[in-house]
Amino acid sequence: MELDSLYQEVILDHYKSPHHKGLSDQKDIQVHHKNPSCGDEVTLNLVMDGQVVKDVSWDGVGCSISMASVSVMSELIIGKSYVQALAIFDAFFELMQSKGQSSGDENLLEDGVAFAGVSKFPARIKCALLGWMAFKDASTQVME
Amino acid sequence: MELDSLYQEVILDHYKSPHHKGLSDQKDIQVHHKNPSCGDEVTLNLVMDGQVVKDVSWDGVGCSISMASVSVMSELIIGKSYVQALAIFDAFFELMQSKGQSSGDENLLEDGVAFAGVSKFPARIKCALLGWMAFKDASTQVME
Amino acid sequence: MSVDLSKYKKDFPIFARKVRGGNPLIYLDSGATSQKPESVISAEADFYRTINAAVHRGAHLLAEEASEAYESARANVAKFIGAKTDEVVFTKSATESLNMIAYSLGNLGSTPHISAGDEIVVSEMEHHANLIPWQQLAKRTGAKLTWFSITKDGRLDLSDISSVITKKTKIVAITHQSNVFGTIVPLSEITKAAHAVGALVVLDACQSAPHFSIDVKKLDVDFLAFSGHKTLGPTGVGVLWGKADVLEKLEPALFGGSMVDSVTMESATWANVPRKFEAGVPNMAQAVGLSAAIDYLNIVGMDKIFEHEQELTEQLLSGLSKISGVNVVGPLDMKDRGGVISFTVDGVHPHDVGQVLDQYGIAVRTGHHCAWPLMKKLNLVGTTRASFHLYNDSNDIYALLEAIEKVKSYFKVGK
Amino acid sequence: MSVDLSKYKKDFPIFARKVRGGNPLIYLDSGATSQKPESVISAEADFYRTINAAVHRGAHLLAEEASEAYESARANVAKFIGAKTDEVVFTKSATESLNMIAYSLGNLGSTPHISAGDEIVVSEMEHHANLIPWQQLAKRTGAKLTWFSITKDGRLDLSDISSVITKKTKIVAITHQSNVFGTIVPLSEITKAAHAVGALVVLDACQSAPHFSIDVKKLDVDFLAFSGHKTLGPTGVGVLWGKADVLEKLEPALFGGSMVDSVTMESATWANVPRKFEAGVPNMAQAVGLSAAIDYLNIVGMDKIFEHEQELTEQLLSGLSKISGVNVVGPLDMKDRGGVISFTVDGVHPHDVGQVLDQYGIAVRTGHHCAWPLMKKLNLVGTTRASFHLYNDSNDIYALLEAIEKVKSYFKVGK
Ligand SMILES: Cc1ncc(COP(=O)(O)O)c(C=O)c1O
Ligand SMILES: Cc1ncc(COP(=O)(O)O)c(C=O)c1O
Repeated sequence: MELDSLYQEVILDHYKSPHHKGLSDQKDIQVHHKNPSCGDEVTLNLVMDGQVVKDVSWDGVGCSISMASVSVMSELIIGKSYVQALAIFDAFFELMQSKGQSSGDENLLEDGVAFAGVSKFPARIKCALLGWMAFKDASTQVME
Repeated sequence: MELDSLYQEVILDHYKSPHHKGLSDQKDIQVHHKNPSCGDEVTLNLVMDGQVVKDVSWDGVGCSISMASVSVMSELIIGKSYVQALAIFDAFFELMQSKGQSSGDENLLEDGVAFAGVSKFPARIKCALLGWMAFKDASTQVME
Repeated sequence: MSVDLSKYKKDFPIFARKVRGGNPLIYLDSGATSQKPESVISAEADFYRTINAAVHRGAHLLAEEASEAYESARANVAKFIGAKTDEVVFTKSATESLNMIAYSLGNLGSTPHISAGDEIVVSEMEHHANLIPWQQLAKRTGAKLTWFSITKDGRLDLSDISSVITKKTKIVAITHQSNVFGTIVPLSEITKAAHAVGALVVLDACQSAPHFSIDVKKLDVDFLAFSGHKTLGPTGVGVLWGKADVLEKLEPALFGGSMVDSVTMESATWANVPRKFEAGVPNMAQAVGLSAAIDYLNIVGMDKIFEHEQELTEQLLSGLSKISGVNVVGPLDMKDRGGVISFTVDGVHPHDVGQVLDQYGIAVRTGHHCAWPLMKKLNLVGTTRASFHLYNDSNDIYALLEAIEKVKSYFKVGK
Repeated sequence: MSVDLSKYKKDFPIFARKVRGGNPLIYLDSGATSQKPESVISAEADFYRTINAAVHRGAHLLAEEASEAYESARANVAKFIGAKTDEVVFTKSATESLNMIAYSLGNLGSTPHISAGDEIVVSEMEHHANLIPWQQLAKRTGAKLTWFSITKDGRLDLSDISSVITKKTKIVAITHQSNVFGTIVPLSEITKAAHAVGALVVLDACQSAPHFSIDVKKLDVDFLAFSGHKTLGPTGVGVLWGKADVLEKLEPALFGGSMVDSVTMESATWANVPRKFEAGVPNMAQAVGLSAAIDYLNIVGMDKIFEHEQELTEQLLSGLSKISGVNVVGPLDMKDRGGVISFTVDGVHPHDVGQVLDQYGIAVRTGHHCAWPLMKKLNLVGTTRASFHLYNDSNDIYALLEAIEKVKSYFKVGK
C-alpha cells in the first residue's frame, strides 16, 4: 500500500517515542516555527559548542510526520559539526524535493531515509521539513 | 435593414433639427441627467402653469437617439396637463420595455412611436429614456 | 433513506475519475468547496464560446447579449435568496464580500460610519473571513471588537446577549452555520437584539446558502455573503447582498470603471447600487456559471437537499458514536445542525487521519478550518471534518466509518 | 502582411457564430476584453471536471493536484513577465490589483505608508481603475494627487517632469499603453525620475501585457497589474506583481482564510508573500485558465503578435486618413503606439457610429472608455475605438473602413 511508503515503521516509532523532546534549560537560542496551513508547531532550543552542535531539544504539536522528523533530526545532528549538520540538512531537503525518485543517502541521513516516501505526498513535505527549518533558522542565527 | 427600424426618419430629423433646444431664462426647476456608461447628458428646464406643462427647454450632448427623444418628448408634452404628461411618459416607458412587440399608441405618443424599434436594442433604451427621466424627475419635484 | 438523490451524481463529471490507490472518489469536503455539475461547467464555457464581451460597455450585439446574461444571473441569484435584483452585488468570493462591507462601513461618507467608541460583535466560532476584516476595521477606526462565546456542545452562548449587544453596537457579524461544528445559529434572537439597538446584522451564509433554502426577508438581516464555489458554482465568484436602503447609504470599497457617475482628475461620484460596488469588467462567465448552479439546485430542490443532508448527518453521527476513541466536536444531536461533522480520533493527529482516509479515496478536510481562535478555545490542534452535498449517499458514510476503523488499526490505537 | 497568424483564428470558437444581420463576427474590441481560445476554455472546464478542490487546505489527492495546478499557474505567469514566482499575486482583475496596492500602501504598518504631505502622481490619460483608487487613497490619507498632462498628439507631456515628480512623491501610477490613444509611454524616463526621489512606480499593464513581451526587471517598475480577460484568459482573474522586497513590507488589504500566520480573537499576523495577499479560496479554475492563455500566447509568440498588430494598426491609420471627416484621436504615426485606435466621425455621435458598424457585424467600443477626465480635456463626448488581437486580420480593417463610409452615408454627413 502506498501509505506504507509514507508511514515507515521508523517514523511511527519516533512519533510514539520521540527523542530529545522536552526543552532544555540551557540554550544559545530558541526558535518557534509553525505551518499556518495545518497548525503544526515546534519550539527548538539549540546549544552550540564552538563549531559543534552540542544539544538540540524541542517541544511541539503536530502530525506523525512532523513530530517524527524533528525527533530523527535531533538524533542525527547532535554532536555533528555545524558544517556537517548543514550538509545533512541539504541532503534531507533535496530528498524532500525528489518526488519519490530518490531513496536518500543512508550514510548521511541514517533514519532520515525513512522519509523518502514523503516526497511523493506534496502536502506532507512541509510537515517533514518543519523541525529542519527551525534548526536551520536557529543555527544560522547563532553562527552568523 | 434592422438598422432602419432603429433610426426612423423622424428620429434623424429631430436629431438634425432638435425642438426646444436651448435653455429658457424662466424655469420652475432645472435638472441634469446623464448616462454614465455612455456619457450622454441632458439639462432640462421645466415651467409649470398650475397643472399644465407650460414649457420645456433643454440642452445636452448625446447620440441621435437620446437627443431626438428629448426633442420629441418636449414637443409632445408642452401644453399637456401634468396628468396627461405622466400618461404619455408611462406609454413611452412601456413601449421601451416591449422588446419590439409593440408599435406604440400613436394617439398618445405621436412622433414618439418612431422609437418603437429602439426597444429591440437593449443598449439604446437608456438613450431614448434619458430626456424622459429628466422630465419625470423635474415634474415630480415641482408637483409633489 | 427517504430522499433519494442518487440520480444526480452522474451530473458531476469528477466522480468519473479514480483517486489514490485506484479508488473511486468519495468526496466529503464540500464545506471547503463543492463539486460542479456539467451544466455549470458548460454554462461558463458557453459564455466564452458564444457571447463573450465586456458587459455594459460595448455598442455591439455580443456586449448586449453578455449584459443580458450577466444581469439575468443577478436576477436569478436575487430570487434564490428572496432579494430584489438590485440588492445583489457580484464579488469574487464571500471573503471579498465580507471585506467589502467592512471597508465600506469604515469609509468616510458611509452611514453608518464606524468610528472610535463603536462596538462590532462577532462570535468565537467565526471563520477567519468573518473575523479578521472586523478586527482590522476596529483597528483602523478605533472601534471595539467583542464576541459571543460558545457553549460546551458547540453552540452560541447567548446567555449574556444583552451585555454583548449593547447601545454601542453598530455591527453584528455572525455565521449562519458553523463550518467546524455544523451548528445553525439561533438568528432571530440575535437580529432582534441587534435591531433593537440600531445595529446592522451581517450574515456569513457560506455554509448555509448552498445547503438549505434562504430568504433574506425572513432572516431579517442587513447583509449576507456567500461563495459561488461552495454552491455548485464556479470559483472566482461570490455574492454580497445588502438591503437596498442600507447599500445606498454606503460608500463603495473598490474603485474603477463602470461604477462611477462622473469623474474629474480630483474626484468622482458613484453610480447607483449595485453598479457602484462592481468596479471593472466583472467576472461575467462566473456569474453566469453561478446562475446555472442555482438553476440546478432549484431543480433538485433546496428542501430535498437539506433533508438528504440531515439524513446523512444523523447516520454519520450515529456511526461515529459507536467507534471508541472517536469524539465528535460539536452538537451530537440533530437540533439546528447541518451536514458538517468534525471529529477527532484519540492518539491520531487529524492530518494522519486524513492521509489514511485519502488512501481509501475519501476526501475530508483536516486542521483548524480557518477557525484558529475556536481551536485554541477547544484546546485542539485541529479536527477531521466530513461535509456533504447532494451527491453524497449512505455508501459514503459506510466507507468513512469503515476507514476510520482502519485509521485506528494502522496507528495501533484503541481496541 | 509579413506576419501571418491566420491559422490561429479557428482556435477561437466564438468566430463560428453569426452576429447582427447574419454577418460573421468582426471583433475589434479586444481592448475591452479579448476572445478566448478553446484551450483556455477547456483548461478551466477540465479543472472542474478532474481536480476541483480547495487549494492548500485538504488532506486529499484532489487538493494536492489542485494546489499543484494553481501554483504552476503562478510560476507560468511569473515567467511570462520575467518575475519570481512568489512575486505574483492572483486577484480578480487589474482593477482589484490596483485597488489592493492603494489600500495596502495606506494601511498602518506598511512601508512606505502614504500619509499627509506625500504626493501621488498619475496622468491625464489613466483609466478610471488607475485614477480613482489613488484619488481615494489621497482623500483617506491627506496625500496630494498630481498628474502629468498630455500633449496634443496624445502623448504624455514629460516636459515638466521635475516639477511633477518631486521629493514628496511616494507613488507614480502610470499606464503602460493608453486604452484610448494606444500610446506607449516613455517609461524609463519616468522610472528614473521616480526612483531618484525614492518613489515606487505602479504600472497599469492592462493594454500592454496582452500584446507584447514584458519583463518587469527591464521595465524597472515596482508593481504591475493586468487582467486575465484581456490576455485571452478567463474573466474573474487578474495579476498583481510586486517586487519581493516591496511586497514583504506591505500590509495585506484583504483578510480571511489562508493568508494568516496566527490568529486570536483580537488580532492576526500574516503568512509570507504571496499568500498574505490571497485571502480565501482563490479563483483556482481561472488562474489555471490564465496559465493556459499564456501557454497559447507563448506558442504564437508575443513578438509576432506585436508585429502583427503593428501592421494592422498602420493599415487602419492609413485607411482612416483617407476618409474625410474622420479624425484619429491619438498618435497618427507608428512611433511608440499599439493596436488601439480611437477616432471620431464628424457629425455622427460615437454611439451611432458603433450601432451602424454593429449592423455589419463589426464590434467596436464607443464612449469615454473609462477615461472621462481625458475626454473632457479633449473636449470630446467620446470616441469610437477599434482594438486588435492576434485573431484580427487585414480583412477586418477593410470591412471597418468600408463600414465607416456606410456610417457617413447613413447619417448623410460629408461627401
Ligand atoms: C488601461 C486599463 N486599465 C485598467 C483597466 C481595468 O481592467 P479590469 O476592468 O479588467 O479590471 C482597463 C480595462 O478596462 C484598462 O484598459
Ligand atoms: C463559514 C465560512 N465563511 C467564510 C468562508 C470563506 O469563503 P471563501 O474562501 O469562498 O471566500 C468559508 C469558506 O472557506 C466559510 O466556511
